[in-house]
Amino acid sequence: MSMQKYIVKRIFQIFLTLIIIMTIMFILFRMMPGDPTAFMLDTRMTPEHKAIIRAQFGLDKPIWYQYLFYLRNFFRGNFGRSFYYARPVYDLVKEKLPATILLWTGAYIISYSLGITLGKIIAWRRGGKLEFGSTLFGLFFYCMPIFWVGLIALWIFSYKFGFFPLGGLKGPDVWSDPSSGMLLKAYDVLKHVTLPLSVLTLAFFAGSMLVMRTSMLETLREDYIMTARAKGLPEKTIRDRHAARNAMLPVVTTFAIAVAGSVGGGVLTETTFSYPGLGKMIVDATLTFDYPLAQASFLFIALLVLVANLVADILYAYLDPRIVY
Amino acid sequence: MKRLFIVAVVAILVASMVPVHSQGGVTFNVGMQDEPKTMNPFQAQDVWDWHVLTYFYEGLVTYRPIDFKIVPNVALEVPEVSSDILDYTVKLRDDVYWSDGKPLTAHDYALFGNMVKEFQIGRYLSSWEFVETVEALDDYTLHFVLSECRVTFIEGTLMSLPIPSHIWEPKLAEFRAAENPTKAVQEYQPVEPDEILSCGPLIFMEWQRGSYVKSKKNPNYFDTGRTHVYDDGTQLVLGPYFDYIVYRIYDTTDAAILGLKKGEIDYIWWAIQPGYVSDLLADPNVTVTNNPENGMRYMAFNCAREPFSDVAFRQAVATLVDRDFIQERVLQNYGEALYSVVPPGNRQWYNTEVKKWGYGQPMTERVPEAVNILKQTGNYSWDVEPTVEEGVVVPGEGMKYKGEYIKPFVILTPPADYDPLRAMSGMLIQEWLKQIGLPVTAQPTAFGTIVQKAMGERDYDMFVLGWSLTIYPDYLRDFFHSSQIMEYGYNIPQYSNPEFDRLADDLVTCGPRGEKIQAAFRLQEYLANELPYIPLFAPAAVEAYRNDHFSGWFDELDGISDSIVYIKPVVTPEETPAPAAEEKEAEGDGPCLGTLFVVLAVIGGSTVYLKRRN
Amino acid sequence: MPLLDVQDLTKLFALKGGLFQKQTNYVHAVEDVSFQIEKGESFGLAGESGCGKTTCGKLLVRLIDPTEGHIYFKGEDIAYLKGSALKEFRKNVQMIFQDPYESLNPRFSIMDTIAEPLIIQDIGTPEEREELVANALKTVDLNPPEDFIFRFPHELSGGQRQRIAVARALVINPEFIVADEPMSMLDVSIRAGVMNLLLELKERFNLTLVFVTHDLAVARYMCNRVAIMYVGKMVELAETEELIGNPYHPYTKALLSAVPVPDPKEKRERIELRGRVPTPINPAPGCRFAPRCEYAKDICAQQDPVLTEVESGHWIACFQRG
Amino acid sequence: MEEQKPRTKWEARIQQWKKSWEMYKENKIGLVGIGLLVFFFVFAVLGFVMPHIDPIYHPMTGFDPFIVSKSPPSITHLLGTDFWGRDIMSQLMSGAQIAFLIGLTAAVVAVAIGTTVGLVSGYYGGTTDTLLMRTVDIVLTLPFLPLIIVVSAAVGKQSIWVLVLIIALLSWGGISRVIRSQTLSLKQRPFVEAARVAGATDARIIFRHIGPNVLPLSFLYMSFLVLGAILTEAGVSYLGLGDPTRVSWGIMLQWCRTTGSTFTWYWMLPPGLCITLMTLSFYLIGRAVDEIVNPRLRKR
Repeated sequence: MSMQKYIVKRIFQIFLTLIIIMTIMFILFRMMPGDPTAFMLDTRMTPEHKAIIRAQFGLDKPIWYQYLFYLRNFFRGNFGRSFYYARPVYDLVKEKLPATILLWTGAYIISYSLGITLGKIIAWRRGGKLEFGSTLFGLFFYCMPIFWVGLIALWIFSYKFGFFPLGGLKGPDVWSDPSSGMLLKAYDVLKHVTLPLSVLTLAFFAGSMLVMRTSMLETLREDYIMTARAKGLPEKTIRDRHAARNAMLPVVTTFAIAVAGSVGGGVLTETTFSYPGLGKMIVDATLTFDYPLAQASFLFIALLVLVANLVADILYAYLDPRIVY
Repeated sequence: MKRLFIVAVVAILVASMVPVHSQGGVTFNVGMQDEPKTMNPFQAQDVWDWHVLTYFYEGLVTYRPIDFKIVPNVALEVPEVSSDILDYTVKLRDDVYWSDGKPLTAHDYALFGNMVKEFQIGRYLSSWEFVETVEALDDYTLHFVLSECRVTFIEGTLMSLPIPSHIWEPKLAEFRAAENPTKAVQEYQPVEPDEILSCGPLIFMEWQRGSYVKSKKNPNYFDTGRTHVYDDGTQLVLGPYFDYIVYRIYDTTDAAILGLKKGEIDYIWWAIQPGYVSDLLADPNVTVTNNPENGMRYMAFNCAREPFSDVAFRQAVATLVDRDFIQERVLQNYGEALYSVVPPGNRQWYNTEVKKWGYGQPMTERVPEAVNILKQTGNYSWDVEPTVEEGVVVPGEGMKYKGEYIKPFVILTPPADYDPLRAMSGMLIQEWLKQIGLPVTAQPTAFGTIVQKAMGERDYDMFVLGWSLTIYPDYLRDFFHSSQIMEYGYNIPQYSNPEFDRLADDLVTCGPRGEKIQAAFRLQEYLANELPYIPLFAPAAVEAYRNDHFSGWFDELDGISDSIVYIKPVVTPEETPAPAAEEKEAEGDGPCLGTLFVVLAVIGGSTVYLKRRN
Repeated sequence: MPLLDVQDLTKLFALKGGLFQKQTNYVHAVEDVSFQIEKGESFGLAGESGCGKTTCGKLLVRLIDPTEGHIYFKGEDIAYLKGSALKEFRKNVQMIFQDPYESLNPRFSIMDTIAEPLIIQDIGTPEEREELVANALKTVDLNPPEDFIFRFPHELSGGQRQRIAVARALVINPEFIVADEPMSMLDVSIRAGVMNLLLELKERFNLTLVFVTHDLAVARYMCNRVAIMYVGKMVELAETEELIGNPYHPYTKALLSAVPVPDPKEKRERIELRGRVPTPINPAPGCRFAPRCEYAKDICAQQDPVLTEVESGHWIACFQRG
Repeated sequence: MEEQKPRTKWEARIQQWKKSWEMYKENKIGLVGIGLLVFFFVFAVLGFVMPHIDPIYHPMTGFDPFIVSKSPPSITHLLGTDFWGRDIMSQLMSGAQIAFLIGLTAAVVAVAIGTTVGLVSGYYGGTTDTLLMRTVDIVLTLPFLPLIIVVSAAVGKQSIWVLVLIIALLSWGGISRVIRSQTLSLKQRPFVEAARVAGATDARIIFRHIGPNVLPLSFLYMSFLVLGAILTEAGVSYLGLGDPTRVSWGIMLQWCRTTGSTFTWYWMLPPGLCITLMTLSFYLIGRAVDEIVNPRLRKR
């Protein structure tokens, strides 16, 4: 099978998975006992008025109708309106998605590059102080509750030293000033994103580092490494060209599996740092019973995970020319 | 790879050191916990929307701060009302203008009322449903015809907001043509300053979703300089005294507290948890205020179920619920133990003389008293009767009602995240009720679930929730009138008492205030004896502001937020460097250079890295 | 009546095709094989690897289900038995596997391993089972049994393990045993011991033995009769000495020429086989050996030769003689 | 090293365990993990004892009559008290109990599901396999915590068992894949055929023969699952979707946050530190077991 065919097949699979997830979501949210109108309670609102509000949200229609309505809307790219924001969910997701992608992909790229580099080095110099130090350091952050690390980081770096803002993505001073240029705005975003990004990176890198280390150790036993050494190639070349490239394969595989589990870290980080992304939105929407918004944010998070899986697979094929689809 | 990281990390650290410049003029920064959802007054529903919108609209009459006396605002005077007069004419001031320069007229008020009625805007209907017609006789005269005179005519209808008819009127045809007109009205999303007009003290500037909202002072505000003089001699002079207000979003109280201490914001516009107080008090620049809230937390019984239908049972439970303990421990004295449905903070309407079950008694006295109340009915018995031995309560076992064991029942409490105080109270109540042998468990349950079970299905035994209340206690009727026993009706405990109903109906019709207060007192007595709700506590609004930026804050029911248009900057504008433009330029360079440096460093680092690779 | 009467036994393995592939391909592992085994006999199944001899052995013990054909055990067709009837049949058969390192569950103690057939067939109380296991261990010369009974396979040598495997096969007193090259994975030095043990036990318990092997020398030592298989078909069947001394089928001849001869004086022509072994996947009609057979005629490519008795007790499937 | 030959079944088992322990003992990281775990176990057990010594050490209802608000460490309260005057140390002990309860229950259930699915899928193959593995694909791509947030809100009732169930139901995917591939190779092994010849049923083969052989692998994954479950509970509780009737470390942090005491060090640091160390102990144990189960990882 050609690469294109494979990708098309995978996209079809993603699509199918999404529909299944959507159905699960629908059932789940209709099972949810809460009533969105509960949040519009007003001591002076009469039951008739509440009924009017319920009708406005389509909550008076039969369930199958609501399901078909929901699917139809999905295929039209319409995810409904948020109960809480009273705006199209699509707009809200569109607003939050870039922030989330910036934070999550940033954290993944940095932590995996860091993890792979460190893993490579500590496997090469097995038993060194660096191995002990970085393993201990990485594992500590790996095992810490991420929100707790976030709170401590917030306290030290934002409060005590004032290096970074306390939350959000855009500072009002810069963004409300029409004379602020692109550079200044970019710099402002960078300042806001640094702390959550660092916390997320710290939590992630140990995983990739340890997998890389293990895989590198296995690779170093292979015959072709011996051959390379026998040829008298420089150590760095053997390590980086011969061993590391092959050792990266399991890292990519574990990435595909780990990504679904690790988005939780992203969600908690966003919540801790008041970062206006999908993760915070799903928490808020769930706690306010905003069905359409929670569903859509969940679907988009799921989509991000599925795309990350696809990317991992393509990367795998790129790294391992033996794979034929 | 490694080099790239070091470069990036250094760049970020360097970038973080570079200061950010500030804008000219006096800015008042407030922290909000969530962003506003809409700037459309027909849709606006949560407090964050109204924190912004409330300064754009002026009602015909208004409550003046602190004592909540009704005073004229855009209307020239507060009309005299009586239950037999159904026809009212209100004269308006002619010197009020919208922020685009158009005058504010009677049409703007009439349009709002008529739109509420035409498009069935649920949240405003209760103020307008008894209004037969509202029309503008001329630009400055409004005419109301009522079907019945309710107190909410003044404390609702006349406090309603105006909308700029020159903006909204052209849209009406479009709304009416929509498939669902109500939805169409509510889904209209104004975001630009020329769509969001103001006739109030502040004018909308911009809204950066998820980050902040910015408004500026209305230089032509008709009411600036208005002075309220109080009996104790204090005076309040209406501002606003700042040039800009920025509403910043802090998702967590922690971040807001840090922001306050750093000086990023001057005021946190929501009630903070008492746990922060000790930390804040250590900062001389921060002041913490503690005001009663016009709200109450209560435990409700399902009066349609046995044994909760039994008044003696409810009285016994009320005796066991140690509200003093809750006040001291759970609330840490931020808030007050509550014995009436009207909170004490609403001084005019609060009846201090209601029966206070178990007040001031230790558990060793409460248990025998509760047992006594129950035994007097002759309906209750125990396998092992609860007793007090040597100062320790020996809990009862096998409690029976009318010869049958009482089945295990559940107190639904909100989850800790929604309100840790109520969750904690629920757990304590469970322990107390177990003392007389009641098989009870407190079950933390999602807020929506409680509402659905309690208000929708009426399928519950007991639950703990709370209300935010209005000044005028017409809720006494809504919460307990038998006509409200229906799905999603407000009489959740399904309490029914014809005498109470009659008195409650009386409360909501127009009439002399003295009579109404007497009625409210009587109603509170009924409720304190029959206890469909056991009032638990009235929460407190603990708030914090910076005292080194603005002064003139005052306390009132529900907190200090009404002060915002009265506070004055501590540092006079002359003292801050005046030429704003110059400063902007000077400081603007810093970050630009910093950014430039960052970009150069990143490019340089990557080049070095790539070269190494090759 | 023979103990075992195999009629036209066939086993096809379906090859997995794609989801949208309509045609399924089959591996013809064993095709139309018929033979009889008498009680107390030692019957050899020989051939190159991949010829279907192991599959055939597994079919006999119903480890896998036949596609077609019949297996009459004491006159009863056991080819399609299910459920309790099959379980009943299993009391009479056992199998010994090639690799003693793989055929013993590493998590089972020796006791667990040997007692397993007893437990499954619900024979005896736990105490009696321990007794039976100890006896079985004694029978295979693992003495004293107490030294072995609670140990684990990884603590034992290859020869000991194969003895354990034999003990497991014997513990329920089966009537016949299929031994699938039980010596091939063992060191040459201990092979003889295991072979002799098997022969001795066969005599002692009057066992019927089906011996699967690729090694004709071993077959000669172990078996009364030998059947030669080639790509799923049985090509020749005779008494061991008759087959070795007087092979008819060209394939048998080629096979025999490869067997090392103990007597260097005896000269034998080495027959080189040319051509490829045909694939057992959807094989072409005709004799399977025809493409490599130097005597092949036209008919060989068109028609399947049937196994025919050419002399008393000597059967071949070849048009040359048939 | 010829050791005593075992004379009974139990002797044999004990000898096996001893041998494994000998191997484990070589691993220093693993020993640290075990040490931490033992510490927390003792800590958790102490939690049952403390309220009987003095009711003020009850994690939930132990309101100290003399301390009405949060207080720093003192003699009676070694780690201080929380906002309502309850002993933080006792709450940490209760948290250890909950962590063990949640971690182990969720992990055991998830391992049971994952192992069973892996075994069945690998053993039977065919349509069963395809269906199960497609399910696993979906389970593996479900974003874990967001789904837990959504589901636990949907369930409405905030009970620890609901949380455990959800965690378990969402975390078995990875295991089942690994177990399936192991099963695929194990079911080809002759000892399985030998069992079948003896008349073993599918169930017996799956659970008596293949099952025990994949068990070490399951145990390995279990230690990582325990870690995941503890961290997940902490996160979910912190967000406010936990069970407030039980004092877990996550709930402690949630209380700390919702009462506005995030920066009260003696209240905020210990629960987080406990979570870190306990998860770390499970991680270290898992790693040590991994190095024993996978000989490839042993030192050169």
